[in-house]
Amino acid sequence: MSTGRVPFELVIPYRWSYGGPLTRFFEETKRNRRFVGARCTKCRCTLVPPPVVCGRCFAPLEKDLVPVSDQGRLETWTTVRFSYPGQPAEPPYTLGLIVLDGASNYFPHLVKEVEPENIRADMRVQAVWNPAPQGDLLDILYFRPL
Amino acid sequence: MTERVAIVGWAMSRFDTALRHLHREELVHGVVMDLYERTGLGPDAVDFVCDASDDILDGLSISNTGMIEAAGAFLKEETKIEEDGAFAALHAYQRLRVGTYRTALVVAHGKVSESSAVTYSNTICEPFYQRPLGLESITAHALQAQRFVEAKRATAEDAADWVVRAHANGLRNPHAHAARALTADDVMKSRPVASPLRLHDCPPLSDGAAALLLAVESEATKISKTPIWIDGLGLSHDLHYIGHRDLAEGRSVREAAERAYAMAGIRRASEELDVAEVCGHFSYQDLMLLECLGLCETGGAGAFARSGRFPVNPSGGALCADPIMVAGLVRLIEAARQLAGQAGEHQVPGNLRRALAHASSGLCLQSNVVFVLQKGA
Amino acid sequence: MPPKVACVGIGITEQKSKWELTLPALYRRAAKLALEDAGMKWRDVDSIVIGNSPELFEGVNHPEKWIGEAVGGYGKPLYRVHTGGSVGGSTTIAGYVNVASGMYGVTLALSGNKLNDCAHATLGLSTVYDPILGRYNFAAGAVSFVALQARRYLSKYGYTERLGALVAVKNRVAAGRNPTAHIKVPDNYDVDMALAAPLLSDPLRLSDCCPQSDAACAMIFANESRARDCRGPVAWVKGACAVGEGLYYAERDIAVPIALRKAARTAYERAGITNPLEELHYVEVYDAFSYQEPIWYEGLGLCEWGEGGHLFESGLTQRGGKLPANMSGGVLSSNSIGASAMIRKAEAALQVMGKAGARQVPNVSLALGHGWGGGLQFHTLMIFGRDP
Amino acid sequence: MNEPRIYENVIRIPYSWTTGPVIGAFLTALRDEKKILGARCRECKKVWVPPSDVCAPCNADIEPGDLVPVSDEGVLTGFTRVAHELMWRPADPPYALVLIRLTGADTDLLHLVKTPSSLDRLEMGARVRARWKPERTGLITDIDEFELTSEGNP
Repeated sequence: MSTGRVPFELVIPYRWSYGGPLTRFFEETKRNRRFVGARCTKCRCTLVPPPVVCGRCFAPLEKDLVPVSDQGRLETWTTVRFSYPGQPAEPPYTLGLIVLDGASNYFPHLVKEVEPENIRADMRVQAVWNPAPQGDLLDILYFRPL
Repeated sequence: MTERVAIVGWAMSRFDTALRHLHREELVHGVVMDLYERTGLGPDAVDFVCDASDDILDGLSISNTGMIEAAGAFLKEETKIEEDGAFAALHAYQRLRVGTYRTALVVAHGKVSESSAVTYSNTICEPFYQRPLGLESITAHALQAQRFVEAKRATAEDAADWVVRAHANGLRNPHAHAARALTADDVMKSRPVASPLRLHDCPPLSDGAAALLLAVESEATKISKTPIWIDGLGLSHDLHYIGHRDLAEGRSVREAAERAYAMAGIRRASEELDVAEVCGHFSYQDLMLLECLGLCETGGAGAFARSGRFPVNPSGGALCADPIMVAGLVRLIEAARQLAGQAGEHQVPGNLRRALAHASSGLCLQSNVVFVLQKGA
Repeated sequence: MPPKVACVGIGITEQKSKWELTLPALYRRAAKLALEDAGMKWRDVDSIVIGNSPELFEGVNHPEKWIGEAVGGYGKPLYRVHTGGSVGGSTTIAGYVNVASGMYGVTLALSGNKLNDCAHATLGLSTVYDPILGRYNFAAGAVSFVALQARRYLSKYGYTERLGALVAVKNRVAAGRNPTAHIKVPDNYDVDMALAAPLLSDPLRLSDCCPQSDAACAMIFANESRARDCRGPVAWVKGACAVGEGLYYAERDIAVPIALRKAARTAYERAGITNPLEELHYVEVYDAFSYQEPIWYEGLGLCEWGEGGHLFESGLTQRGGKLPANMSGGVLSSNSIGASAMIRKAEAALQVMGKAGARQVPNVSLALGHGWGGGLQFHTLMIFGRDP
Repeated sequence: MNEPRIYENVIRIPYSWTTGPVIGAFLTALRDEKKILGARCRECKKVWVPPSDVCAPCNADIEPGDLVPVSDEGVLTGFTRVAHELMWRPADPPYALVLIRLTGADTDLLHLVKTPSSLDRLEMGARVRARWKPERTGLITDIDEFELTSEGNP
């Protein structure tokens, strides 16, 4: 009488809706190679990408999206050195939380063209735009030091 | 003695086959804002937020990470109950009975159009015995329906008449997006799906979200002119493997109803209740619920429904709109709307004082919750 | 004032990588341990609350439908709580609420998982992020997200990687006294050995990261009269609270857990605590990664923002210190994502009951258990006291 | 309203579920001995097919020692002819999911009927027998389907 394992690969197809704000955000990155954010009517902070509501204030966002610079500061980063399925790149690669100039929330993305030991907190970084954008996060290839 | 608890507000998003233009957070934010507009309140009036959604349905592990902001739960006490929103309402009721909270917001969402009812329900089956055989919601409920008919408790005609009546009610309810004028013949000749279930015996596919506001007595009377008191509450759970239980018995429905009736002091349900909203999802299961909830005697569901002397599912029920994770909470909302006289076109006339709402979780009514609601003093 | 509720029985299974049991059987094992600890029978339980980590981790949707009958749930009130990594904590709170609501006299709360039934647990983790925004798994994986938190903490307050190693040594050595802990290190495990571990995701080394364990935990809550019938010591719930914050909200600082600070303030209020550093005698924080322990000290209001590292280096939270923390070895020594947040509360309660065996700390009459989940968003707290 | 933007993708996760000793023994008996095991509860003596880790009504543990063989023949106690196209289906329609009370068991086993000749004669109480796959790997689908036996119905 043995105990064992039953193998099974769960495969579930999904069709996720982008929804209004994200559709407009990625139209701008694709068509105009620029970031847009939404400004909270209460705390006046600009959030990128535009969310459904300013979570902190639960206050509505201004209807018109505002353009936001593609430069900013790298608040924190990590160089990933171990591999796991579904990674954005082959290790080692560096992930960062970027706060774009004019925005006030984290925008996560890859950081390249700098050795990990040379990265400093809050260093200035600049988006590198994809020459063939598809309207998704890879419209920005990565951020590099300014 | 802790204070009584009342339903003081509700809101339902549009229900439709696919709300493709809305991100799930837009859907939830919309229904929460609608509730605040209807009650004239804002997030600072809410002490506790209880979310109901499902990771596999959303394709998002921890499906409430985005809901903290969308539902206005930022820096609030919050938790997620991974069952139909009616079970989250039960948990919110318990929180209010503790005495440390005055109000609780329950919000549930489900967008089956982003994934599928088959993957959602097949993955509920344990992985060794039922899952490899492809058991899912339709085939499981078909086996239960067949046993119910075999036990001479209902006929295909009873089921067809029930569907016709449900859709007729649904035509008076803007949220019943799938409601259509049907004849018994239409139902009995509709496409066979899994015997004895035909197309119209089954619920539609629906996306949607709903929200409910509960409050303790001293707060409730300030918020609403017609607070709807939760007088009775019962919950129970049955065996999982489909062949391990008598599918036609509905044991956990009966246990949940007994507990709710005992708490509310109800002895003869069909006489002391004025309206009921039940959530069997399929026609035969709705009929089975009439028996198991003690509204009619064994085998009498068909006649009881045809007699029309007791309004059941005036909203059309899940047969006309069935957003997964939300349909049970909608039954609770519809029962409260009836008592508050705010059910619009599908309002049951007369002075309604006590209502029943039922919701289930799992396949073939494996887990059930029953609420007894009371209007007025 | 809410009615008095006590934890009267605790069951923690071994936390290890492979359990030759099904998910229901693993939960049943924890339930039986808790019933034995409480001196109770299955029929004494009036309602059940089940927590389980995200379904995609184990591939079973609504697992409580399968687990329920194995833990006495047949014919009983039962529902499931799920808040990600903090699920054990929110399930504990739901167990307390079931009794405090007056609906039930005795409630069995269980939480756990069998992450190792999933060939690649990180695959399950990578589904935590919004599929569209996290599509290229930029923010995927708990390790990288917490690594971003750790790096932020170090650069903001000037601590070095030595802080992580110090926490790793304290908790990994402490695990030696905990029979259910997953990782056991040699007695001479020290800072240099921790710093020699390979870097996984800067600044996190292997020594700074929790293992992947399977386990289940059960806690039995009882109202005052039923608790008085129990012969052994019990741990009275003095305060319970769970608060959430957003993911990418305005001006978020990933190293400043404002939801934890709000939850702590509320829990202290309910427990009548005004100076936690002085009044608490024991703390279990959810140290899935070493740097998090000092960050959670700050969130708990044991010190000002930025002072967590210095509080740790002061030795105050070591064994023998004024406020010992994580003497169980913490999450750093055993992490069953489904059970860990409940185990933190169970360990706090065991210390209050004087039933923590070799890891018992002398005269603990007020102890706190913490847990976090989601994208560093949900914080759950429960405070236990020796007296009602 | 222009066409809403949709992101299509698949979540693909491999699992290998631990059977534990009881379900492990059941699946092993299918594979090695073409035998179906039930679990007899030490307290109420009920024979659960298929076996799980507990007899829930008695709250009694079930261990490999409680496993007893039952017949691979029995009678139909429920069936549904599946017509609609399911994304995950055990067979191409037409097939039936059935409940079978095997001789010696006190509960019903869920399984399949696929062969047309059997599908035509589905009725409550019909006698059925397991048709085993020649290559078996320790899965419930080591039984390919149940066939209606020709000895006619009671």
